[in-house]
Formats: sequence, structure tokens, C-alpha cells
Amino acid sequence: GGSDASDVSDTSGDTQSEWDSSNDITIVSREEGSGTRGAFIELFGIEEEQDGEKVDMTTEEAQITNSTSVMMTTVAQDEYAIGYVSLGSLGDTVKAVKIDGAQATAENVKSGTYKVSRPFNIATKEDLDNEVAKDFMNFILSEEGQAVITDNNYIALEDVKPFEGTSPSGKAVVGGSSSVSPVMEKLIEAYKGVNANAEIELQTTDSTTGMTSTIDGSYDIGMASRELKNTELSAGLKPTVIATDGIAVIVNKSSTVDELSSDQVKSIYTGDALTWDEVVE
Amino acid sequence: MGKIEIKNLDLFYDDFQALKSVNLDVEANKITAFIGPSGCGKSTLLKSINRMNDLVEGCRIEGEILLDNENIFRGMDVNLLRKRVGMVFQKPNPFPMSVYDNIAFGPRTHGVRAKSKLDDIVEKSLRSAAIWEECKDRLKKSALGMSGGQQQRLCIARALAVEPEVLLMDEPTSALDPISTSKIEDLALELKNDYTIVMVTHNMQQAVRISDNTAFFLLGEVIEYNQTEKLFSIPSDKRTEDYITGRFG
Amino acid sequence: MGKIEIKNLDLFYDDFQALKSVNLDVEANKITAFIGPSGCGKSTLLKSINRMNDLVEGCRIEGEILLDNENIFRGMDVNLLRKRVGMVFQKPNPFPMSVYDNIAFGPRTHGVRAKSKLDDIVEKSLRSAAIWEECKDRLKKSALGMSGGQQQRLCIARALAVEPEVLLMDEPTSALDPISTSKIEDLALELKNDYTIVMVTHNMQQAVRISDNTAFFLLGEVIEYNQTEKLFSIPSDKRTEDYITGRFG
Amino acid sequence: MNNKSTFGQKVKTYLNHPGSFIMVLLVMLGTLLTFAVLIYLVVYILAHGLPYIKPSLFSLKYTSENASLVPALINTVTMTLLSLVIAVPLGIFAAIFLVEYAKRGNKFMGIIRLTTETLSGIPSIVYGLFGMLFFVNTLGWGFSLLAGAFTLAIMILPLIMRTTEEALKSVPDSYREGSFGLGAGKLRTVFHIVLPSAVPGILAGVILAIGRIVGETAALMYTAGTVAKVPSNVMGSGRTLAVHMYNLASEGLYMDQAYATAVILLILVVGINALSGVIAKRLTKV
Amino acid sequence: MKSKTWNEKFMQGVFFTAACTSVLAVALICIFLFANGIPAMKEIGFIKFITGQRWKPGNDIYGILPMIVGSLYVTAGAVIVGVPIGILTSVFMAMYCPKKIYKPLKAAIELLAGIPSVVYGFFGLVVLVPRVRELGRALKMIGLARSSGNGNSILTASLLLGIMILPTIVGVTESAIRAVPAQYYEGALALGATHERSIFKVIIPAAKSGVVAGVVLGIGRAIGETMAVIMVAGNQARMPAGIMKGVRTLTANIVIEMGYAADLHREALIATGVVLFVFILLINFSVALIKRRGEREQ
Ligand SMILES: Nc1ncnc2c1ncn2[C@@H]1O[C@H](COP(=O)(O)OP(=O)(O)OP(=O)(O)O)[C@@H](O)[C@H]1O
Ligand SMILES: Nc1ncnc2c1ncn2[C@@H]1O[C@H](COP(=O)(O)OP(=O)(O)OP(=O)(O)O)[C@@H](O)[C@H]1O
Ligand SMILES: [Mg+2]
Ligand SMILES: [Mg+2]
Repeated sequence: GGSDASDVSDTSGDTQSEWDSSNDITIVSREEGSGTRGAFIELFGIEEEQDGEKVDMTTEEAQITNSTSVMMTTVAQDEYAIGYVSLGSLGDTVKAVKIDGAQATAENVKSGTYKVSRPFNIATKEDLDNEVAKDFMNFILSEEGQAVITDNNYIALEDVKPFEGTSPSGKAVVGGSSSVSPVMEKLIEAYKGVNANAEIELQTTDSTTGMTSTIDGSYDIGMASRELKNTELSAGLKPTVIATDGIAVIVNKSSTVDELSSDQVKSIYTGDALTWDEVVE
Repeated sequence: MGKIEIKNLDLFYDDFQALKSVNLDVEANKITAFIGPSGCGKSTLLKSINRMNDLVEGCRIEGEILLDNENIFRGMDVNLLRKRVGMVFQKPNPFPMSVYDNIAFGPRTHGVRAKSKLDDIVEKSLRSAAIWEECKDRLKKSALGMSGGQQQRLCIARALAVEPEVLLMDEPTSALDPISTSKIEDLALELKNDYTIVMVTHNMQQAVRISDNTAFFLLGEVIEYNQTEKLFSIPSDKRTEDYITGRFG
Repeated sequence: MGKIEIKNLDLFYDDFQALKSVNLDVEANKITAFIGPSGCGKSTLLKSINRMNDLVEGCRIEGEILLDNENIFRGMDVNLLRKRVGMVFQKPNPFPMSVYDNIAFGPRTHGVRAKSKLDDIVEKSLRSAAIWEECKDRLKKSALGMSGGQQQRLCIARALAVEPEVLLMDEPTSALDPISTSKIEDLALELKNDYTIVMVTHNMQQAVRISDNTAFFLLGEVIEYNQTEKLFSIPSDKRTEDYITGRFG
Repeated sequence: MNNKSTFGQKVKTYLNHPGSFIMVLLVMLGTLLTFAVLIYLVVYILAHGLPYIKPSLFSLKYTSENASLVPALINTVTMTLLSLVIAVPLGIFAAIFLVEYAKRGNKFMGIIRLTTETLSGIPSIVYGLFGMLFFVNTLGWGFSLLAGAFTLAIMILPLIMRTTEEALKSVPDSYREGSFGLGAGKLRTVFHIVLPSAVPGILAGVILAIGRIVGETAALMYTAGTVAKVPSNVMGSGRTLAVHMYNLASEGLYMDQAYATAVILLILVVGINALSGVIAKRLTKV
Repeated sequence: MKSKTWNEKFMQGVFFTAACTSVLAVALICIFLFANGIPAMKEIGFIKFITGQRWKPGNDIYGILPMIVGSLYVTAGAVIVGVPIGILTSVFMAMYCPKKIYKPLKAAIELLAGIPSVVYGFFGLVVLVPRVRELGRALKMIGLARSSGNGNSILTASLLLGIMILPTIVGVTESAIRAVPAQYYEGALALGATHERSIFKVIIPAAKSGVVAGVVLGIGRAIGETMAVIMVAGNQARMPAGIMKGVRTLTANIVIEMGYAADLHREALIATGVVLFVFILLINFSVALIKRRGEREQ
């Protein structure tokens, strides 16, 4: 991976004063529909059931961004901010807090002590007939493929077998979620190492485009950082989980907060707690 | 019978009548001068002769102009008309290209392609316009680099290159210095042997110096048309007299 | 001793010398005419008198111009100079605002704020420029809607509104019809009782009709400066004679 | 002696006219602000990007390791050429119609004016949506350079039309009269006299258009896609430099490379502007 | 006029066809946007869509009033920031700038227009946001504001957009000023007016319609700007709550959610595009009106 979201945390990092918990919390969230947000609100119980409908209770005051880097930069600059990012994107400009006592690491996700995670999905049509795509899928789900996943701080699947490729030649198009895209890029590069005949094109768009384009055939493999919707499943898409991604809750480095409980996170994100001293003492 | 016969010409710019039943015969191989105060319609009439007014939107013409007895508004190809009736403008307007290409533009337009033929035409036209000596060494250079007077003679040469029969000149010297002016006047006197020349001028002395016939215009009408000598010595109309003695204009 | 004394004035546009050691005294309460062929420097000298040439980049002046014995290039606030020496241009240039605001612009510039005072000035100036009757009912309407002749008189009124001592006019009638021209000429004759007037004209008859003194320019030099009558009847220089008899220009 | 107001005289003038003094201060202040912001921006980009311009950034192939911008650069050039090939002839011809052929007061001309102005005001995000709905989905071109190029072509069309129109209008009528006076027809006049004189102006418009193409993101994300390599043909997807930079930046993993790319983009923009100046000068010299 | 060769006629046809493309393009854009946006508006309820104050796509609640108001606020802010500076700069460029430095300055302004909006976005995020945040906290400390906001706010977005519309305003206004006949300026000077008085009392009023057109074009740019605003505006989909608080614009709404939207949500976003498009149409019509009035006055 490259470097940090921003080296400019120091613009406000010239901490003129001590971290003061009486300040308003700057809440940063991802956009509605984003896989990261979906997983986040579900796992922290921010999503509530009302009249048989799930309602996202995230406070309207939460600042919204559709980009991980904006999220990281904002939290890195603002001493009183809180946000969340994929574990794979976590850099050292921000601080990940412990949730219910558990550190946000791949091991803890795997062992189940850190519960905030979501699946990375790929989806294909049920009748996928692109040999390269099939072979590539096998690669992803193999030992070699999963090693790439682990290398990039995501949580690999269990019980995988070594790759037995058929080295078909041809072209496949993979496209969709920008969260999955960085690791997919690494997977493609690794796959080219074992099968030079294949050409795989990567389209970084978004989960929905990934799914719709797979349905209409312009992608062979779609990527989604969320669960598939019913309309997508009924259109003939078959999802496959290729990895698990932890979601780290992040705060500014100068924050004195190191640990939060699920309920505290929930009360922040539902807008019940407005200043830090309402959450921590 | 004249080379050009203008009969009952009315010309309107939209609703404004710029020419009022003008009748005028232009004699072949003579210089005819149009004089009159600003806005009286001199340029308008001149431009009608080679139908440059076609370009003006809202310009409407009634009456006829005959060139060698042929009505120029009926069935005559306007491009051929303009080839036969060349024009030189008040402000020298050489194209922004080389001297050579300026002269060759006309012949090329009318289908002359052969290099040798073009060379001949260019030299001949420049000679006729008395500017060959000055620019034979800079034929490939931009025409815009020449002085105003040279540019104007170049424009005359350009007009001559398509071998016209009539040459219309709209105040060809008004933007020029005295020396260039007299060069162009000499040139006009020379050219009238081969061409019929109609010239608008605001300089009455110029009309006296070079023209054979003079027409005096006022508010779109031809007030008086006569041999130049007569018109200036014994004007038959009071308004002509007022004008040539400088009482207005 | 004149109202304006021009002493050894040399003027350069970059390297080109447009005026060559000009010496000229302009008498108070007289009309002084500048005549000469195009490009001889008439406008240039006129503009020097109220330093409008300052605007031209690369324009350099040597010599002096005295207004009431004070050097206009030294220590005189150029804005106050221009208040004292008003100017009327060849093309009428009323501002794109109402007639009233056009006239009031100058007084307001010089600090007059009171409505009643402004009203007075506007009426007085328009009357002096002989245009009050024509526009008293349309004071609030745009000045651009007036005819060319009216616009020019409006510009004169505008110049008068700041109570200048000298009035410079650069071919003020050349864009106008005969009737407007004669109105402006009458106006000039009237105004000279209160103002010193310097006027450029390309119409020699106009100079004869209205000016007291005439200067004849050629290639940046004053060839002859004399009482108008004398200059036109017994020119002392051959070139003057050639010019006024129309041998060139 | 000089007739120009000396500094001392100027000060005196301003002392006499305090209102003018305030205005001149305001003008200077406003201008200073504008250029201060500009300089800050440029320095900011350079400071963040220059240190990260490394040879690996210019590898022939993009990988997640080198974040090379070469494919994106090639795509940018291709995209620019494609869009220009579509938009420039259309724009020039349309402008010729408006200036040389359409009659004054023509109703149709009013409509064209209005639509071109509308086009030039449409935000690029709306172009993106339209391009996706029309070229990508309805025409079935998929995410492709071609879909992107057509979208951009529509986007820059008004710019080309407008500048060409201005350029044609600024050709003195005396040239046209001269040509007609020699018996040349309209077509010959337009192509041999008017157009050549208008070339510098048209070129300026084309340069402006290139600037817009190079800097465009929103309209391309939904039409040309974001594949980080050079597609084998125009029906393939590829990302331009600006999109490349956006992608590098959005996941926060490649911020340094993103700034380095921004530097290259900036250099490109400056280069294009400078080039236009040079070409225009050449051409006007004849 | 009568006997045109076939060639002339053919080419005239070609020119005419080319001139029609812009009409065709606008028609296509209208058709495709409307065809995709209108059904969603119908389903949601046109009035509910435009005047609804809540936007919760997860629960099929689509009200874009907050975004409409947000766009208006941010644009107004951009105008307040950008217009005075832009006009003053254009006055400098047209009336003060020494010839020698004109070219580089002009090129610099063109450069300002050529910087991709993503770069502006990061600039805003890293440079403007912290400054505004500090300002907010300072205001709260001295008791001038109840809530400090966190830097991503209407104010920040306005500042950034104000900068981004500068080149548009400077460009158009400068040429409008230059188009004013020099005679007006000379006329004013000859009456003893100073340079400044001539400019601000005669030239700028004479260039009024051009200046206004430039401002309106700037407004168009500000409303349409996307990539940069997203990064600094906070993007809260609720009614704007003060200039130190965040806001979501119409464009941001589209770009932020397009990626994950499906079905009605996606159509609602396209409908947002339709609303944006209508805004731009209104702006363009007003520019056309202003211009026409300006021409009539001349
Ligand atoms: N294209 C046009 N549209 C409308 N009116 C025009 C047009 N051209 C000329 N006129 C008007 O027609 C009248 C005659 O104009 P013309 O140019 O023929 O005058 P002129 O005698 O050549 O004057 P000058 O000595 O100033 O050249 C003028 O009143 C002029 O305003
Ligand atoms: N701004 C300028 N820069 C360079 N040269 C100039 C400038 N203004 C005038 N000239 C030159 O100075 C000379 C005198 O010009 P001026 O305008 O004073 O002539 P004029 O006598 O008023 O002529 P006209 O009768 O044509 O108005 C001319 O050769 C002209 O080309
Ligand atoms: Mg004429
Ligand atoms: Mg003059």
C-alpha cells in the first residue's frame, strides 16, 4: 500500500490546548447505501426495526462522505472527530479505538472477539461461462488467493485448498465496489503471475453498478461490499464471499479516548451524546 | 449608349430609401466621379453596380442596371458579374496572405491553375498597377507588411488580375497620404484607356483633376450629372453650387 | 500673450515623431482652427492641450504648454486641468445613461451634490448648447436615443457643465449632416464670447466660416499660423496654397 | 521631461480624491487576493506532489505497486483527440452557419443560441448522468472511451462554437468584400479567406476545450469508466488523468501519488496554454 | 443569389446540420433525463419530492428540499465571496494592469480555471476546513455562536466555490469592460474625472449587462460544481442550520449516493439531476434575457 491519507494532520495538530472533552463530537459517517455504513449501523444496532421496516437512526448532524480518504483526513485533522473505515485502509494518521475491549485487528476479527466486520462479496451470473472468470474465481478462493487477502489486512476464508489452475486464455471484466477494488487489484496481479494468458480488466465503480453491470453482462464478475439485494438475487446473481473486512472505529490521535463500548458508539451515532464528556468521563 | 445604364433605380435598406429613382449612364473608357456629402448614397449606388449590396440584409432594389445592355439583376451569375466589374475599396483590404497569393486569388477562383500562367498574371497586374518594382522582391511576403498606399495599389492590381471591364473605386485615396494619392490618381488616368472607371470621392479637387464626368448626389438623389468641367464651372443647380463652394458638407 | 502658449513642443509615439517643435499662441475668446491633411498631427496637438495623450502608451512629450502662464505638465493636477480645458470629440460620445446624468456627471465629479444646484446646471448647460428645447421633456431618457447632431450638442453641453475656460473640439461636425453642422457652427460662434475655442476641422470652408485664426499643419509641423482671412487669401507658404486650393489632401 | 504623471503627482491626485483612493485600494486588494489564492494553490500542489514524482510513476503498465500514470496519460490524449475529432468540425461548421449563412433575426438562430448557452451551463455531473443513460445504456456502448468522448464532445461543443463564432465575426468584413468583389462564391470566401484568418481564435477555443477535457472527472466516471490501463480499442474502458487522480485519492491509499499526478496535470494545463500562445503567434504572423 | 452551384447548396446543408446538433443534444439530454427522472417524481409524489424535508433512501423517503436550499445557500455564499473579488480583479486586468505583466497574469487566471476540481477539493479539505473549524471554535468560545460546527460547512463551501468561480467572472467581466467603447472613458476623463471615477461610474455601468452575465454564469458554475463541494460541505441531508454547519447540495446528493443506489433510489437521484437541470435552464434563460435587454439598451 501507499502512504497515509494525509500528512497535513499537523495543520491543526499544533495542538494549542489540551484535548477538552466538553467539545462537540464531530461525527463522520459514510453515505447511505454504502456497504461500510450498512455493516456499521447493523453491527452497532444503529439500525432499528420500526413498523417492520429497518430504519437507519444515524443522526442527521453526521457529516457524510463517500470517500475513505476524506473520512481519514477529516478525522486526522479534527481532534474531536469520530469515524469508521475499513480495516484494510486504516493508516497511522488516525487512531482505532477498542470496541468492547477488543482491538481492531485481523486476528481479533477472525477469532470473533472484534465483531465489527462485513463480507466482501463477488457475484456472478448463475450460468457464468467465461473460463477465465471461472479460473480466476477459483484462484481467489484458493490458498494462494487468500494469502493475498491476508497480506492486505483483510480476513481470509478458512479451509482453502491450493490452486489448481487450467490456465485458460481470454479476457474477463471485474468491476464494482471501490472498497473491494484495492484488494481485487492485488488479486489480479497475483493471478497474472500464475496465468499469463489471461487478461483481467478491473472497473472501479461501486457496488450497485457492479451488480447491475454483471446482470446485463458487461462485467463477468461483480464486486460488492454489501449483501446483495433481493432484486439482484432474483435477477440471477450468485454471491460468493471472498473475504471479511473489519471495520475500525477511528478517532483523532490526540483524543484521549482509547476504548468505547458498542452502546457508546451507538449513542454517539444516533445523536444521543453530543459532546465527548457525555460519553467518557 | 453607355457601358453601364442605370434606370430608375430605387434602393431601400429595410424601410430607409437610400437611392431615389436614379438614372445615370456611365460611358466606356471614361472616369466617372460621384460626389456629395456623407450619407448621400454614393457608395450605395457604386456597390449596386456589382451587386455587393446583395450581402446587405434587408437591402431591396427596384429598377434596373444594364451592363452592356444586359440586366445585371436578371439571370446574370453574380460571380461572373463581379469578375467583369471589379471593385477597390476605401480602406485598402489586402487578404492576410502573401502578395502573390493576393493577386492569384482572383484568377484561381476563376479556374486558372497553371503556375506559369499565374506568374504571368501576377506580374502583369502588378505592372499595370505601377507597383511591380516595389514588390517584385517580396512577392512571397505578407501583403499586410506594406504601406497603405502600396496596399491600395496592390488591391487595384488584385482587381485587374481577373481582367474586369469596369473598375469601381470607393474613395480609394481617402486613407492615403498626398504622395500615394497622386500615384493612384496617375494610375487611374492610365487605366481608363483599358477600363471604364467609376470613382467615389469626397475630395472635389480630385474629381476635377481626374474625372471626365461627375455626378452630384444629395439625400439619395442625383442632383446633377454632367461633364466635370461644366459641373464645376457652371453648375445648373443651386444645391450643387452651394456644395462645391463649400457652403455645406 | 495668449490664453494657451505652446512652446517648442515635440511629441513622440514611441519612435515616431508626430509633432515637431510646435510653437503656437492661442488667443482667449477666439476660435482657433487647425487644418491639414490626414495624419499631420492636428488631433495630437489638440489632445496635448488637456493631456489626453497621457493615456497613449509610448507617448513622450518635450517642450511646454502654458495655460494662463502655468505649465500644464508640471505640478498641475491633470483632473483639474481637464476641468478647465473641456473637450468635444469627433464622434459624439454621450455616456449610456440619461440625458440628465450625462450633464450632471461632470459637476458631480467636482463635488456638486445638491439636487437643485444640479438641476440648474443641467438646464443652463443645455440652454447654452442650444439643445434645451429639444430634450427638456426627455431628460430622464437614455442619451443614446438621440440623433447624431443632438448627441454632439449634448456632448458640448456636458463639457460646458463643468465651466471650463477652454473648449477643444476635434472635427466636431465631421460625422454630422449639413443642418446639424450649421447648428454647431452657430453654437461655436456664440460660445466664443465666454470660452476660448480650439477646433480641428478637415473642412476648409468651415474654418473660413467660423474661425478667427487658423494653423496649417503638415507632417507634424505648423507650416503657417495666421488670421484666418489672411491665411486663406494670401497664404505665405507654397504648401499652404497647394493645400487650400486642393492640390493634395 | 515626461508627460506621464509621476508618482508624486499620483499621490497628490489621490489626496485630492479620497474616493478614488479607496477604489484603487479595493481593486489592488481584490487582485492581490485572487493571485494570492492562485499562488497558494499552486504551491500547495507542488509541495505535496513534487517529492513523489518518481520514475516508477512513469512505468509503462499500471500496477497497484507503482500507481503509474502513463496509461491514464495515454487515455487522456486519446480521449482528447477523440472528443476534438467529433466536436471541432461540428462546432466550426455550426459557427460558420451562424455567422456566414443565417439571416439576421432568424428565429432558428435564437433557438441555437439558447441551446448552446444551455449546453455550456449544464453541470458535468448532469452530462455524466446523460452519457450513462444514453451512450452507455441505451446505445449499449458500455463504459468506453467512445461513450466518454461523445459525452465530452457535447460538453465542449458550445465552447468551440462560441469561440469560432467570435473569431469569424472578428474577421473584417473588408476581407469578405474583397473576395466577393473578385467574383469568389460564398464557399470559397469562407474556406479560403475567412477561416484561415480565424484560425488563431478557433485555436484558442480548442485549447480551452482541451483544458476542460483534461480536467474533467464527474462526466467521465459514469461514461468512460475507470480501468487503469490503455484499452485495445475505443470501445474499451479507460481512465483519464483526472479520473486517475480521483481514484487514487478516494480510498486514501495513494495520496502521494495522487498529488504527484496533480502536479503532472498542472504541468499539462500550463503546457497546453503556453502551446496555444506559441501557435497563435505563429499563425497570426502569416 | 439565384444560381448557386450544387456544391454551395450541399455545404450550406452541412453547415445547417452541424448547427442543429446543439439543439439535438439539448433535446436528447432533456428526453433522457426526464424519461428517467419524471416517473420517480411521480411515484414519490412531485410535491413531496420537491418540498419534502427528509431524505432517507433506506426507507424510501425522498425529499430534496434540504438539497435545493443547500445549493442555494452555498451558491449565494459563493457569489458573496467571488463576485466582488472577481469584478475588482477584472477591473485590474482591464484598466490597471501594465502591459508587461498582463500576459502572465492572464495565463495565471486561465490556470485557475484549468485546475481540476478534485484538486480544489483537497485544497479545501486540508487548508480551508481546519481554518473554518478554528474560527468556529473561537466564535463559540467568545460566545458568538452556540455551536462551533466542525469546519465542513456552508461557509467553507462558499469560500471554495467563491474561488472556483473567479476565473469565470474575471474572464467574462474583463471582456465586457474591454468591449465598452474607449470614447466613454475618454469622455469621462475629459470632464476631469479620475481614472477610478471614470471606471466605476461610467465604464462598469456601461458594461452592466456583460458583468451581470458573468455573475450569472458564475452562479451556474457554483450550482453545478460537484467534486470539490463534496469534500468540504459536510453533506448532511437535512435543512441547513447555519453557516458554520454542514449542508448537502443537489450535485453532492447525486454523486455521493449514485454508487450504491438501485431502483427507486437511483431514479430519485436522476430526478435530482432533473431538478438541477431545470435550475440551469432557468439561469440560462435569465442570462439570455439580460443580454437581450443589454443589447436593446445599446
Ligand atoms: N447596410 C446599411 N444598412 C442600412 N442603412 C445603410 C446601410 N449602408 C448605408 N446605409 C445608409 O444609406 C445612406 C447612404 O449611405 P452610403 O454609404 O451610400 O453613403 P455615402 O454617400 O457613401 O457616404 P460617405 O461619404 O460617408 O461614404 C446613409 O444614410 C446610410 O446611413
Ligand atoms: N496612439 C498612437 N500611436 C502611434 N501613432 C499615432 C497614435 N496616434 C496618432 N499617431 C500617428 O501620429 C500622426 C498624427 O496623428 P493625428 O491623429 O494627430 O493626425 P490628424 O492630423 O488628427 O489626422 P486626421 O485628420 O486623420 O484625424 C499620424 O501619423 C498617426 O499615425
Ligand atoms: Mg461611402
Ligand atoms: Mg484627427
